[in-house]
Amino acid sequence: MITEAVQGRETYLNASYGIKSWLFTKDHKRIGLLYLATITLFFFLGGAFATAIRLELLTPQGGLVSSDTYNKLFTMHGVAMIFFFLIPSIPATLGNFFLPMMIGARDLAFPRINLLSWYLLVIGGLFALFAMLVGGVDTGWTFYTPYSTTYSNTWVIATALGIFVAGFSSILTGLNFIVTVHRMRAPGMTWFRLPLFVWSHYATALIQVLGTPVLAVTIVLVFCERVFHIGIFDPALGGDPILFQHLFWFYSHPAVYIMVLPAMGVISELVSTFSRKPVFGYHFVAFASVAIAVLGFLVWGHHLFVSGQSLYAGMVFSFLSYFVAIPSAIKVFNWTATLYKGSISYATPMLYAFGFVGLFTIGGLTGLFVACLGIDVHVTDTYFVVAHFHYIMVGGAIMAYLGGLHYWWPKMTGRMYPEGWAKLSALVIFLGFNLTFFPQFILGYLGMPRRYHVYPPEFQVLHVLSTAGASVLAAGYVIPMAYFIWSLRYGKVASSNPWGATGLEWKTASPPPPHNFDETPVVTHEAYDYSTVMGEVIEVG
Amino acid sequence: MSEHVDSVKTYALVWIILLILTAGTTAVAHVDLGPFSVVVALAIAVCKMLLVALFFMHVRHSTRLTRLVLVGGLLWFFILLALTMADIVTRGWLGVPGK
Amino acid sequence: MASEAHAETLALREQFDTAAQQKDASTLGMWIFLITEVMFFGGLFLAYTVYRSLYPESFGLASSTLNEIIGAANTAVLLCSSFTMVLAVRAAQLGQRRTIMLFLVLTIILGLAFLGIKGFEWTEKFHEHHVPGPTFHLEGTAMQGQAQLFFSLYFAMTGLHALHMVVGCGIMFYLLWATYRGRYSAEYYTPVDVGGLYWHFVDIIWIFLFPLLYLIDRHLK
Amino acid sequence: MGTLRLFPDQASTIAPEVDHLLYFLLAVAVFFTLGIFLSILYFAIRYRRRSDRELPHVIHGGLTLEILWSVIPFGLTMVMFTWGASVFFRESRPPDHALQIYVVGKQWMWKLQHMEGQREINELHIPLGRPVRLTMTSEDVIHSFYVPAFRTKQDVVPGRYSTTWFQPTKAGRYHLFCAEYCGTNHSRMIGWIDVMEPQDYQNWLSGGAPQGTLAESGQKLFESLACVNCHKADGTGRCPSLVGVFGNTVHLAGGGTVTANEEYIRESILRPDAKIVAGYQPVMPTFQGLVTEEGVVQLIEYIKSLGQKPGGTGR
Repeated sequence: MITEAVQGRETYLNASYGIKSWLFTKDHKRIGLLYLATITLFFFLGGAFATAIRLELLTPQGGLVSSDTYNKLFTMHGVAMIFFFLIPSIPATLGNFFLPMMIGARDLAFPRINLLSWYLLVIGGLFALFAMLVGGVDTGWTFYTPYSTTYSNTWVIATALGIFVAGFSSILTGLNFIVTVHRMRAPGMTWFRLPLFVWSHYATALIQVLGTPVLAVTIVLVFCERVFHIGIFDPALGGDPILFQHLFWFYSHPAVYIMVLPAMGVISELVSTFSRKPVFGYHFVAFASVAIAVLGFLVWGHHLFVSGQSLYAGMVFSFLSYFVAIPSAIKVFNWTATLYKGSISYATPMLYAFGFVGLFTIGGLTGLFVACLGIDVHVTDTYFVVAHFHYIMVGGAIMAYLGGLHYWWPKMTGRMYPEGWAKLSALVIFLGFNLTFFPQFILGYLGMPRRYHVYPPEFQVLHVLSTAGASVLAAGYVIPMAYFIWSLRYGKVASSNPWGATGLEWKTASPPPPHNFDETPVVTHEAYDYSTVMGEVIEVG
Repeated sequence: MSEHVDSVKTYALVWIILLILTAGTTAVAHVDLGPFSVVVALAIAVCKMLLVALFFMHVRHSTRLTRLVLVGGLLWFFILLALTMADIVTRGWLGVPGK
Repeated sequence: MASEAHAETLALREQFDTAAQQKDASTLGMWIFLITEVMFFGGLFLAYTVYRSLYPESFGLASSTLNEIIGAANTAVLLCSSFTMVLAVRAAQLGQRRTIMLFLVLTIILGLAFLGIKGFEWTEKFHEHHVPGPTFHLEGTAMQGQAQLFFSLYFAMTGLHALHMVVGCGIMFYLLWATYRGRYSAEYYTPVDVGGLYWHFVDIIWIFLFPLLYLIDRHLK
Repeated sequence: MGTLRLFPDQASTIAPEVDHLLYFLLAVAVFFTLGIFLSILYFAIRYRRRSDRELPHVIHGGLTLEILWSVIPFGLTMVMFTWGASVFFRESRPPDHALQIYVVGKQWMWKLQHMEGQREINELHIPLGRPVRLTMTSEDVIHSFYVPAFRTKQDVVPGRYSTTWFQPTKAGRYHLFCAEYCGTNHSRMIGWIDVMEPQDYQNWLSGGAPQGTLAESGQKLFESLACVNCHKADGTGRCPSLVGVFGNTVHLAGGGTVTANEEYIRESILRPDAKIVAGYQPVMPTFQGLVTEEGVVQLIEYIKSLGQKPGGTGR
């Protein structure tokens, strides 16, 4: 297959053969591909749940599945997508593959821990899959107490254990990235020569390391409460169910930034490469990543405005939430400004980047609505919130993930994807996405609560539009799956630098040799210096 | 790479101070200091932590990065604590509902 | 000298350029891991703080049923184990193989002693019906739920701490075996150093658990 | 298929305030969205790559621009925060003369009680133009009382009372939803708010056949549960007299005081030993499981009525 294209040269793909050479590999590139396969499985699983949800919501009476089944569907959609797809998505695949290459390292600092973290994700995923197969779980991905601890009679513990184990996978990935960025940079690769992809992954790793343990201990407490009934979250025994919400959101709000910060890193690379200019305001974009990671920990209480949290805490959290808007806005403005007087190519990754910037802008701006106390009282727990976070996670994170996958596909496989099909699917995804989720903003402001199996008939028109959009979106996701597999055998052989990009990962062969570089690169230029990769040039701008 | 090898005497001294502090905190717990009981107990615990970290964990010879990691970790715990307690403590402030 | 250089190359993993880089990376990795542990226990410390501030009387009463002399003695045992651990690391810095092993054995003995005392305390709780569950009962209060919360947190915190001690003892056994096999020298002893960091950290957690669980509000008794 | 609607009813005093805030945020959002979309579109066309050998001039950035596009959005967000917080503050503070309604949520229904004794399930009748205060609790999991037409939502948490209020401005029937996921029939935990002209409301009140007011039901319960044997009105019983307790400061055994509010009385019924009144022994058994949340509400109203001065109008 791939190896035919590179016959005679040793690559990480043909350095060894057999299933064992993959299952026991310590090569960050192979582990990245193992992750890619795993999370793709969970993506389509979560997508199947989403399809069932959207089909059910075609009619207000809820005839397709029972209420219990519906509740399990949206719970398992959330669990599969968030904990087993979005959290690992970009960092564990593209990050794993390219972060060491971008800083000129032969591997991550702890390759065996890297492999262990993949196994942990798989074990956690098996727990979750087991729970889904034997009966499912119906608590919502938020596991609010006391429903999850006392009232639900579904497979809460198996699912929670799965998330617990997968959490350690995330922690170890973060730990590995932090140490790698600190200790493994090639000679001359100073902090301010790092590609912005690396900065954003560094910021992500901080969140993974600082936030995930709190989720882990929360799961331990839920476990104890459910099994031994110790009263920690049970009001009848003096416990406070809202304490659970604090602990849960202390992780789960920053977790949104675990999903979107790496996406921002990908977009910085794409915008720069395909306008052939350094990212406007490099330092601001770099520091904005760290600022988002830090500020992201100060705002979790905005999920609790109507929970019974004190009025004053609500005000503090609302105030702090607005601070996160600033670094996010800085990034969007800087990406847009990068286009100014650039040489803009319409290659597929750039189309995804355009899509990301637009959809992330909408997602971010609607974030201002839900951070606003007066409005959040009305829209929280409605489809407005559902639409808002899908604009961030699907419109943001998944668009960037697909953009990055197209961008680095030639490097990972040595093959080009088919450009025409790719452009078509990018367009289909963009249109399908907006048709699916834009009506949900209106639904939400109208008052349609989330997690409703049956709903009043006046909401039906918008639900039908949304379902129509979802079917377009689903088609949009299947096309790339098909042509990526096709390209492994039939794709055009890729050169080492098909885009004229500047990162160190493009300075080695496609696909790269087992140790990334034939000799350790020495960095003498800042990131995104396009004069270094071009021969004869026409100056513009 | 220059490794600091501390003397056994230094370690022994730190160890003895730690044992004295343990005895001290246990003894002082029986004295009614009002709200300061908690403060004293935690202050002694912090001192013990600093001794263990600085001497036994070699933080006093370590890089700025290691210290930053340590301080950052504690700071994050205080963020969790402070903002959650901001809710718990102020819940009663609005008084009897409707009054 | 040549054999030492050889030992160093053997211990150097392929992704690193120098031994110093490898040691720095391992140490930093362990520190970051310890920070995740701070946040992990942090959730429990938060729950403790919240419920203590809500139910100070019940927590004071429940806390004063613990035996603070045993608690203090166990603290001393753990501090002694940290002392022997740091001496083991010192011996490793100086490349004294037999001394490393001596102090590792002492550390393991003290660690197991701590666990033994802890186990004795837990058994007592069973006899006194202080274990959360249907049989839970604390004399002198009708607020059984609040008192049970204290003991729930007591068992969660000391239990997780003990689990870390068990893992710590496992690490010590591994280090002992590896030292015996002559893996470490004055040039390469990172695992001993990093294992020591872990051991001291578990000690620090206990340094906070002891006053919070055993001592606070004891004067009210 | 229902008719397509794009905007919810506006039926409370707070609804237009929330909507005005929404219009402001929408204006900001549309401005920036269009700005970004149009800039991208313009740049993408204007600076499209014409030859593969193009190398644009390097532009590193501009401090002035960075400051501008940090400071201006920050100013706008602070307006949003202040405005939103002030609306929220008004939403959180019920006025003094509000009509009191008690709400108990349970899987999967809303149980509502009027002061006059009317009890409703999944339907609430209220008069137009009068502020209504809801005191809410749950018998099981967390629910959330949500009336989109009023822009009001408040979680209903077991083990405590939460409060919200609204003042209807338009007669009609409005959706009541449970907005916090609460199990199998979460989406069927819905109902209606009937806002009636004051006269109609009076007719409705007198049309029902309640077994006495809430306080009277509470008194019956107080007697049938034998509370009266210990809590003697003249204070000679084994337990403190409850006359005039509500709203006043109670001195507790072991020092400390507490204000006798709904929360305190509820706790004293369900967990009697949590706070002991100074001078008394903890002899009261718990009534957890013996009295429902609705019963607790009736007892609270009875105790409140004991606190009223003769001829007074309540608080």
